[in-house]
Amino acid sequence: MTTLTVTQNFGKGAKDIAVYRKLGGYSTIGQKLFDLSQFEMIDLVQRSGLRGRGGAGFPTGMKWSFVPRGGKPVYLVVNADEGEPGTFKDHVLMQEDPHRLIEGMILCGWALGVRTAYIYVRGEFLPAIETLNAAIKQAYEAGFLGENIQGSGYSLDIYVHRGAGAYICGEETALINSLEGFKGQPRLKPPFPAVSGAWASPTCVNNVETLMALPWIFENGAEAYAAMGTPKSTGTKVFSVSGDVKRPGVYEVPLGTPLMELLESDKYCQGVVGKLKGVIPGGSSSPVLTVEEAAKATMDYEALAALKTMLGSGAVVVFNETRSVVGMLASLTRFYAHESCGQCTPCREGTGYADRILKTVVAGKGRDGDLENMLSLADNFSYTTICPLASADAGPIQNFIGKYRAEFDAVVARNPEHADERVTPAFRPGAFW
Amino acid sequence: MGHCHKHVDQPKAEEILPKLEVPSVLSRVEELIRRYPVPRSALLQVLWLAQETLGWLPQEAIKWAAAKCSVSPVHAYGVSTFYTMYKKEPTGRFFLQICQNVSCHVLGAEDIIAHAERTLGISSHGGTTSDDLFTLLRVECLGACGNGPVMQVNDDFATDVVDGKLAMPAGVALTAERFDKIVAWCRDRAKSLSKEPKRDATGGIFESKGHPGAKGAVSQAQGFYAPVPPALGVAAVRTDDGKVKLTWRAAPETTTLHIEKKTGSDFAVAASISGKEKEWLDDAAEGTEYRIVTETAQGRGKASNVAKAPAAKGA
Amino acid sequence: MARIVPRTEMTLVEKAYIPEIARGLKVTMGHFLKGFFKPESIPVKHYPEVEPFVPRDYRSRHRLMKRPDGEPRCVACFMCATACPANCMTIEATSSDDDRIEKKPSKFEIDQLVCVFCGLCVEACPVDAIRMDTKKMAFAADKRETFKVGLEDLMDWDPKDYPESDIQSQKAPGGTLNAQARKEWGLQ
Amino acid sequence: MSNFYHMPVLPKPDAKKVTINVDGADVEVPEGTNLVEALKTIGIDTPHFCYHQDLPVSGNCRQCMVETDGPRGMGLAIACYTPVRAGMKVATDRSSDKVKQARQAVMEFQLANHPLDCPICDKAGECSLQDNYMAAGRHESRMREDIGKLYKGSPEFRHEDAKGQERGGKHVDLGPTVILDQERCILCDRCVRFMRSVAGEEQLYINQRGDHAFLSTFPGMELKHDYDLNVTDICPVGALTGKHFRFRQRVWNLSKTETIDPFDSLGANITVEHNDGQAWRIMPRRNPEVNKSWISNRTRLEYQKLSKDRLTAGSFQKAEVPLAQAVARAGELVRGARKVAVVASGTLTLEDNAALQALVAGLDKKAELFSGSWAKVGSPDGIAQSGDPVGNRLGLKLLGISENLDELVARAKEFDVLLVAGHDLWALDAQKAKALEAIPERIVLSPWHDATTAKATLSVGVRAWAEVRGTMVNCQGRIQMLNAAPILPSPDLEPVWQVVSSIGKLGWTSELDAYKAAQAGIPALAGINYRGIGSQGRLLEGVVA
Repeated sequence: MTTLTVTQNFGKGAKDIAVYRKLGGYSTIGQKLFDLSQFEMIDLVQRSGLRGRGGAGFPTGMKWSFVPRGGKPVYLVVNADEGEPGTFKDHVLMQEDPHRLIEGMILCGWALGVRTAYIYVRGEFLPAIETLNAAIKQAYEAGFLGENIQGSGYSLDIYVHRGAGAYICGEETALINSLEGFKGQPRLKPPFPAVSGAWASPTCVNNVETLMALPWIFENGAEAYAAMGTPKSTGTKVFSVSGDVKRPGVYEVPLGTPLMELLESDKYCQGVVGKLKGVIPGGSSSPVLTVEEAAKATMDYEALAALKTMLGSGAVVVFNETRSVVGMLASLTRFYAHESCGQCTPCREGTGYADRILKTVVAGKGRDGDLENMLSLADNFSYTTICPLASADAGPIQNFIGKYRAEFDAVVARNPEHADERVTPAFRPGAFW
Repeated sequence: MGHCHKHVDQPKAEEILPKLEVPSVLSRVEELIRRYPVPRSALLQVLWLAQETLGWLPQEAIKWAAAKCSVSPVHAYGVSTFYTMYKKEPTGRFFLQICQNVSCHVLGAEDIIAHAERTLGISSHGGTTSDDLFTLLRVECLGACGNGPVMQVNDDFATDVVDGKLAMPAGVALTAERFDKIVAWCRDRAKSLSKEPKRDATGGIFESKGHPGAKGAVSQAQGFYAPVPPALGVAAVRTDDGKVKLTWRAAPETTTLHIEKKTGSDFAVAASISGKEKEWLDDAAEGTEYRIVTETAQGRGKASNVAKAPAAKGA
Repeated sequence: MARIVPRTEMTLVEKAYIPEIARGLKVTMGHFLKGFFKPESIPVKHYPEVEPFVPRDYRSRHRLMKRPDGEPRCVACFMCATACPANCMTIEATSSDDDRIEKKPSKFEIDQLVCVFCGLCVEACPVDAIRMDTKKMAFAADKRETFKVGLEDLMDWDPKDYPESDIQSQKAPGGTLNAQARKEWGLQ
Repeated sequence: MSNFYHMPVLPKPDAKKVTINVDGADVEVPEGTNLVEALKTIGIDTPHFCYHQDLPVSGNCRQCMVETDGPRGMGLAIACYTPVRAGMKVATDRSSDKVKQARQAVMEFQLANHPLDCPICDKAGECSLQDNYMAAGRHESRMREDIGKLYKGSPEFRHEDAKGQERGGKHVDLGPTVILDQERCILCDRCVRFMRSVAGEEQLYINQRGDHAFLSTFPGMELKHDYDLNVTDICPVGALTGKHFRFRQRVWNLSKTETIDPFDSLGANITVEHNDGQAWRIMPRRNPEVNKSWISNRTRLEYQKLSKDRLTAGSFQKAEVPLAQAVARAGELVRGARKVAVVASGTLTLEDNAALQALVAGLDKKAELFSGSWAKVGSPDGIAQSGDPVGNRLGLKLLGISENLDELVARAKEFDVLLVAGHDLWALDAQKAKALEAIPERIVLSPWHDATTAKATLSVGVRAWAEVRGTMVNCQGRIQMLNAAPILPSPDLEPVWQVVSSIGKLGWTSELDAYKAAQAGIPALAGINYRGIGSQGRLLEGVVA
């Protein structure tokens, strides 16, 4: 039986604080916590080996240790701007167990000396925002939030900040900009948010799942958490599986579980619909895995990095033989072109141009050399921008075309004139001339 | 709706201000501004509020929100156009958004969108039916890929109608039949209910005390609250020249480290060193017990674990 | 560095001049006698009564091309004036009344007395607005000012004088392609 | 967008030097600056669009890429936001193909959706996009024409052109002074940062996102600020152009003369740009200590007056006379007078005022020197104006000329000849000036037909500020040079000091004679010659505490 650290309250009605407390919730907010210093709390998380569950997988304890104490106010911002195509775990987590998130925030808040914390939830999740707000209200009434929590002298306020539809706000500095009332455009780094983030104060941005793992770690000890998973990727991870599987949904498994077990096991997805063609293992921006690669993949940070892809947010998208990868890539490039914040030139113009090329190809007007152009564009706009959005677009372009080249070539070949020499339309000066 | 290029008749300020400048809205604005250290940060929420009140965001409402949040009108305009969920034009009563991103695409979102376009007779790029009931828009990932293809009706996820309500049961995807079912439900509702009830755009509100120092906030700034951090992981090793080396980890705010040595049954301070030090050397016999008491500006912390000096090398 | 070229010495016969004069007169007399007895064998151009043949690429007087609505194609970019080695062009620009067109010349003057007819302006033009294919090669006037031709003069040409294959000219008012071009331009 | 507090650190002359390795060679650069500035000090130009010395760093154009060593080996970084670190390794496009490719790539992206407007674009010739494109190489296009461009523009200005291609906003009227071309905009957001951080009024913003983002004001609102024309200078492309200069001249035809603005005591450094004997525009000249890169719209439009209402001859008893005759007549009047009142002016150079001083001294007890101004003094705007319209007020003080114009008004009846230079007294305060009409002979030296020349019995045309060489001392105590642009409306016009020299028979032949006279009266000027003043001016020691 897998130990569940985050999702154990699923389906038990834990939205209500009474039920949640009956299930053992808020038990960590007590003398045991109030006796701990901030330093010890951070040390606990560091020892657990918990890594950020939002995508980058940065060790949470280390991130916390960068936050200066005793100066400007420290902010905790929960990143619930879950926008990566294929990812929906935070959505479900907030809906099913909002109090665990609040409990995790209190623990984190204690560790960092946070007075005011914000939960940045993407705008589409209004039902989840309502759930959260109701839970926060209950937590205030029960004395877990507000001033002087449980008589400890510690005060914490939590506010929900509703986003308004921008994928890029999932990037932590963009999220901070959005929280500050600007356009959600990533900031130049350094300074990193841990030193100077929201309102130029130290800011800790953590994913929903990361914080929700804290109560379990605090209760059962860092060593128990570190014992799960692999030595470098400790603990459990919530995966959101979608696409051609029999039972798509959110599953918590220890890190290091084989991908195929997640897809085939009766406990989880119960098998693939049709014949497997490929798997995107960590959200749309992670490079795709072919059937052979998927067979040997285990779901942890290091194993997937070895396969030149990444665990990302744990969004597994499965597709079978009947699906066109050209169409899939087209939907991804359209997504990135739509979501580019428009700040850096390569991303702004590049994602849009790649998208227009692919649209032309899909429309049956592809020409020889278009795919090479796309690859070259992708190469040019990856890792030359402030944030990794452009690279996240380049990854799928390079991998989909690289791994399923024949299919793309077939689509290009649909244009009867695909191999003709490029014709430049007759010189006709534009209207403004 | 950010990218629909349609000419929209903008209402005048005097048409919309009476709807916004009402106590129920103004008190909400005050509450929202109180949550942040600067009023500017409440801009997104105030825009939501304006959109909820008016159904969409006319330019005058953007100007109003800008004034409330003490930003320039063009800043608020830029922000409102950056985010796609602010409606710069009115939509039908039921705003249908169908996800077209990769997970939903794989599971046939395009077919559903084509079906929706056919049944409603409108474009999926923001078309509105002539009776102003439906607006259809294809959108990027809605964050419910497990139910893909997925649709939002106004603010609610809907892939089916269960017990006379829109719902998204786990694992239930939107199909053409279910889409028709939802549309029929909407039409029924339009007949029985004259207006969609208002949703709270910021997800419900509670009377908060606000961010310390914010305008109108009554909360107090956080003072010192946690115990003084002790030194962690105190360990003693023998160096090559036979000395006892103590190592530990201390919090950066530690000012002084009091190293205590057990003499008899009591620990006594052997040395007090700067909090920046990382190690300490001592001559001591095997089995000597050490512990460290830290001191910060707030006072002394609790004692650390006890480390015993190991045997000398080669002994 | 100057190079000194030694002159060839004249021969004795050359120094005497008389035989050389006779040799020259022989040619002259030959033409004289030919014209006297066989005039049809000498080619004569009856200029100006008969128009001489001028090839199309002969660099003659300039003209400014016209849009379908008769406005100059010129966008007043000053490329021709910049390229002009003789500095004979004076252009002043203004904004166009047509919303789709940004810039047009309010003054376009070429001083033909200064012009060296090098054709660089034609090469430089990015919009094919200036051409030197009018085949007008003789200029006469009694005042210097008359040689300065302006916008109106440069645009005073008729598409009928240009071949059917010259699409650009035929799109101008009066040309065979004008109706079609006006439609394309949305000038109905 | 919130990166508006990262002001670039600029190299100071006395900055500590650190050694870094650029393209394999060790070089010394000022500590703490960013790489763009550091590389500039050793003569390497880094192409950029969004970076500007006097604006916060935004780092969005990605053109200034260099390779630097980091924890993961050499990697691309933007030079405008990478601080110099002792011992760091830097590779520019001279040694790194990766940098070269990155810059070419950015250039290709910039041009993907940029219109081919250069022939009609006013920026052509001084356009960063053109320059960087030529520098970056790879001049052939890979873009498929049938895919088309995605022109930027707000919904209200979108239209279809004759080709059926969707177009953005062309010549969008932003306000009283500036025209915007949204298609040409490369979204470097310099103008947004200028309006926010320097002008202090956020009137421009980049709206929407991705490749359909566009610059605009709030719909229906104007770009209107005293400094708004600066956005046309800092715009690296032809997106923002000033109405005053639009379509007037191609910039490559213009010659430049460096001078300063004499109508404000800060003396903003400017360049007068002229062609064919006419001034076409005034551009700011960067001086980090005076006006940074900015000038006010008032300064910028000052050139328009240089060709309007000029007094190109003399006039005597309402009849026009040749200049030489007018000067000779003035000389007779002054020398033959019983008592002369000479009025010096703070809008004239030190040289002119020294000449007036010398004239008074030469006339002995017969003449008295007055000065001062009735112009309203405002307060500094913190950008490029001190608010004091008398440019050389401090210079006058240094020369020992007191501000006692009101005394002259009171004692007007004592004089029979008045000599006014560089003042439009009747326009500033006609009420007070009326008293001066009691003086029977009123000689006025002025470049323009103005209210004072109208009241003069003898007026002499002189050169205007942009046509003379001379010096002024600004309110910071900085002596700055004015230079003469070849834009004289009439070749006979002479500067004030020369006319005064003729009147007083001082025998001065060049402005150097005049400057020497000024030097003699001002100890702080000792040892400073014209060359020593330089283009950036020179702070006089001990003049302003």
